[in-house]
Amino acid sequence: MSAEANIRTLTIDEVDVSARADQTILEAAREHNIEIPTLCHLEGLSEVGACRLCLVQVKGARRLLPACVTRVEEGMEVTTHSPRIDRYRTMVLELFFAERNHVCSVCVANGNCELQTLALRLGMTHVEMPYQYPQLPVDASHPRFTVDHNRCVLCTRCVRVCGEIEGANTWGVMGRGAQSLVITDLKEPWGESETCTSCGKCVQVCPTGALFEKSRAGMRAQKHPEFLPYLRIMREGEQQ
Amino acid sequence: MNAEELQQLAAEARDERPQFDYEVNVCMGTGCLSQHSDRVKNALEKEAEISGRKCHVRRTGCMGLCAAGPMVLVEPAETRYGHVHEGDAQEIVASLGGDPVARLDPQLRGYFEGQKHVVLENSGHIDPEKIEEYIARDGYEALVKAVTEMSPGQVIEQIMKSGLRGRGGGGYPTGLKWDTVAKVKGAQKYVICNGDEGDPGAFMDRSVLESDPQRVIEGMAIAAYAIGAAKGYIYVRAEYPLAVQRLTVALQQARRRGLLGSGICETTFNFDIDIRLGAGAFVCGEETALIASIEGKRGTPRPRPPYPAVSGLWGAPTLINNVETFANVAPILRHGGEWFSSMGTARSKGTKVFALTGKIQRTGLVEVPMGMTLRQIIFGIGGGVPDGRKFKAVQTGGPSGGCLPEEHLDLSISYDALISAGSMMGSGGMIVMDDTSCMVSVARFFMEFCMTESCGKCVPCRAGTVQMYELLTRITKGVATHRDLDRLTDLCEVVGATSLCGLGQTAPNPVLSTLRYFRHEYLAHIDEKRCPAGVCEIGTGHPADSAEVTVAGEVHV
Amino acid sequence: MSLYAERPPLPSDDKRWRIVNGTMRKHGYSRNALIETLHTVQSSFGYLDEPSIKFVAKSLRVPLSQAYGVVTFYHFFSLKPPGKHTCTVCLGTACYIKGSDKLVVETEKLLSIKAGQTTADGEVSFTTARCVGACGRAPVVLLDGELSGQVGVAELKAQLERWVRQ
Amino acid sequence: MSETKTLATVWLDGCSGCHMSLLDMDERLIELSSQFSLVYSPLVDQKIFPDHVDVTLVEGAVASDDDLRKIRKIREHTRVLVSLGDCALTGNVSAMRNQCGPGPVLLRVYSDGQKAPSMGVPALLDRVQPVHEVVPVDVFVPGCPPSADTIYRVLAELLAGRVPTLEGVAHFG
Repeated sequence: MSAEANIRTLTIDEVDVSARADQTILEAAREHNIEIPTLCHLEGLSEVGACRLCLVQVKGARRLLPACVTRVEEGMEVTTHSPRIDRYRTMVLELFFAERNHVCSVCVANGNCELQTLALRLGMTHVEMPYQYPQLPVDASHPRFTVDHNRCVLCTRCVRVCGEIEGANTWGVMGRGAQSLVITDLKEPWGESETCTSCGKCVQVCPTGALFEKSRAGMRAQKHPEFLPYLRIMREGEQQ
Repeated sequence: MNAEELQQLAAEARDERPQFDYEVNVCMGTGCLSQHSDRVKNALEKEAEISGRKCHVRRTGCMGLCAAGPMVLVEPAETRYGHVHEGDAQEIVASLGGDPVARLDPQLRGYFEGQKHVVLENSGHIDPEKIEEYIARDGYEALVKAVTEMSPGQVIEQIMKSGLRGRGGGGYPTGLKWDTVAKVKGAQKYVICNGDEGDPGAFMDRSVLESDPQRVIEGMAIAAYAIGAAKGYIYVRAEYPLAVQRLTVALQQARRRGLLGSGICETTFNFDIDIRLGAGAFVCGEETALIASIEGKRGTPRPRPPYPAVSGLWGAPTLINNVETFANVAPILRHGGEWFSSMGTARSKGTKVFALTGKIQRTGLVEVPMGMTLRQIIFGIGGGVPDGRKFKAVQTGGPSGGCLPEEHLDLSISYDALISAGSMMGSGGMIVMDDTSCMVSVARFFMEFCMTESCGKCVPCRAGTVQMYELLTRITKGVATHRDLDRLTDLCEVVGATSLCGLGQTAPNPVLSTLRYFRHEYLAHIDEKRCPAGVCEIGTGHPADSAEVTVAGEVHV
Repeated sequence: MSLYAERPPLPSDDKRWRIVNGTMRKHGYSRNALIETLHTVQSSFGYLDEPSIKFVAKSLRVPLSQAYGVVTFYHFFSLKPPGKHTCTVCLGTACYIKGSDKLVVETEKLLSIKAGQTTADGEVSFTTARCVGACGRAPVVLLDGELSGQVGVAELKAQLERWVRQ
Repeated sequence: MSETKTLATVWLDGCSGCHMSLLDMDERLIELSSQFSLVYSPLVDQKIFPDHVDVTLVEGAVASDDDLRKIRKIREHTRVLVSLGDCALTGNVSAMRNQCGPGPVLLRVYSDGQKAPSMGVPALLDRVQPVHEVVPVDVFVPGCPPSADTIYRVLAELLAGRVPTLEGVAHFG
């Protein structure tokens, strides 16, 4: 197949854009510096399409589509921002803030939190919905890391990195609906996990203060998920 | 088995019948069994033997009118009895050939007149655990015809012509779905029968599986032939043990007769079916979640596309249809697509089975041609609302549907008419409510359902349903404000527009439809602190008693 | 030492483990058989506990976290042993419209437990169901698995009192 | 130049950090004081909330019955109500007790066998609420505390007769 046959041209926010046929709307947009907010997406991990923040309008589609999993098509007309989409995104973000206990001022991730940053970027100045204040545990049994379920947004990045990159499958999700929790093994204390390799990848990819390194808890520690794509490329290179 | 053998078998099975002058069918579906219809059957058998009459007592599946169980059907006279007890057996046997036992006829006629049985044509007439009886009533004729005389394309053409649409809820054209999967290239393809009947208030799939399981198997086999699949799965709720048992027996019998397995009808067509048990998750009715569940995982949906037709079970092209959809397939091939499309409305063809329940005289299963009005079903077949109460609403479509008021009783039923009225066909639950039902409480009931059944993957559904549930609770408690009502409306819009799968996308429907037709009930709770139906326990109206209530209740924007 | 983890031995001599093992063998110890196997464990033992989940997970080479995720996702699976008797009130729409919510309130009052719990003496477990598909007979209650239709509050109370008194 | 407007600031259940941040405006306070007259504030000696106030900045969440009475009265007499800082906006640290209710909190504080006082101190509400859950709020200023720059910007915009937009400027925490 020739290179041209693999190229699709489309418009994103009325800008002409070309992309490879196997790229998603999100990838095409980011390559052209068009910003679409995301939370569960992380380069280097599989997509789950769960946070719904990257929903965009595609002309002709009956529903809004998640940019992270929707492939580009020839002639596609994509709108990433409109009053309606922006309003939905803000409300979705409010739902995140209201469902658990995101107290930014006393959070270890304050200043380095993707959820907090999204609120700033999307202009969410307050939450219209009542906060739920669920009683959720903090597990500090691991010698180096802590999981604070109060800050968890259930993006499952930790679950994916642990299964897809580290291959340990220590992290999983239990329960369903609002009762869902990320767990290690059979919901055992993290420190007693028989599968955890203590590699810390889950901590680096966590977008909020749900997973953090104990030693840097008070230091507004920045996370470093940038290693992922490189790791992936290197591994794929080894396999070839 | 080839066509000749099938005909021979059918003839043999039919020949058995003249040996008997009378056939007494006893319903042994879940509803009647719970009223000990098994004892009725034993008593009838004993009496028949004592009387020495040529009478065959048969176990059958559901006869439809569960409210009048245990039910008995005497053939050839077509006499139906309801509320039959063991003690009635002697009288029934004695009456054979004479006048029916008048005291056992609870005016059943009105219920069956006006119905048109396609899916339920064998229900109540055959023993579900005897494949011969199914074959005697033209069973497997369609499969044999398809496999030996038709090309896969011709089969799909007939299904397309019939205008059959998915009976599980969405109403996607079945022929189109088959065609898509048939055209996708793939060495391995799968057929899945969705028997995860999760809609509370709907039980037609259970009934079909219990009463006529071979029909579903035949439909699946035809589909497999049409799309080129060799393996199928029936996903059944674990809550339906009788259906699972009868299906297991039916599969064994079909295999033994060579109607499943390899080289079906002496052709190269191979197909077999496994049962997979659901484990109590409504969301598994969603295609991609169901697939995840069959793969042994958490039943969480994933974004579509890719659709299962392209990438389904273990990544292979997969066809998923609901039980009732498959049950329609054999008759369509037997009588032709035109025959099917001659029934129903312009865009909704054939018949539909409804589960008529709630505050209605005659509860049970009905099968009617599409296009019948709600009034004809509820007041004609169902006999209207009992106890001299007033009809208030009918709920269709389960947790994804809506509540329609009296003004819509003359709506003629079709997929599109129900949607434009703010409800849905769904799988066919039809729950009638009278003036003792509070519509805000009903909306709250459905929201609680969606909240606990949400898989938790996407935030609008996971957290949005909780928020909506709490707002509805505040309204039923009489502490809500107009600001709460606005929030509720906003949430309905966002959750509907942004949720990942059908569960979340339709979760607001019961709220939206009740807001549309029964807004006055919401306002009565909010403004007058009063529940018009007298269901909600609203306090004294002095919110100052509790500090929390004070904060929530008094503020007007 | 084998490079691949061997399948774990049966947890005990209990014959029921052989039934469980049979289900897994039937499916070729495939990961896909997780839910089917858990069904077998639950029908054999009445519930799933940690050792049994671990045994199944390791036999099928399913990560522990995923096995636990599956068990807790599906409401049919129970992590606690059931009581001697079980009472399940259907909360499907038809049953709800016919007043099954009152049956729940009365049962909770009489047994002094909430839905999903078992009485302290282990006599009665009380659960609710989403819909058992017997809507024509609403409201419906399952007593020790047996379905009763058109159940009134008095009737249900009488049965529960019989169990409690025993 | 427009005429002088009246400004009030209120301290509900918060740490007073937002007020500290207000004072952090330093010399800009002088500039603003020519256009605003501060008619009610914990920083000035005025015990009664005036009948008409143009702008009121509210710090803190609504945590006691006294807070509730105050905020309702303030809303009635204020034209533009500004929720200042995370406690007013989200409940923040004040609302962390909502996970357990006020009981365990009082028990922890009065653990030496004393009873929690019931006279002369406001009763705690069952639930700490953000201000907008109780009364309508016009402007939301996130931050713990909002920076002096943000507060200045808000006040300057209000003076100019505009509704301040803080998108991309002020964040929670």
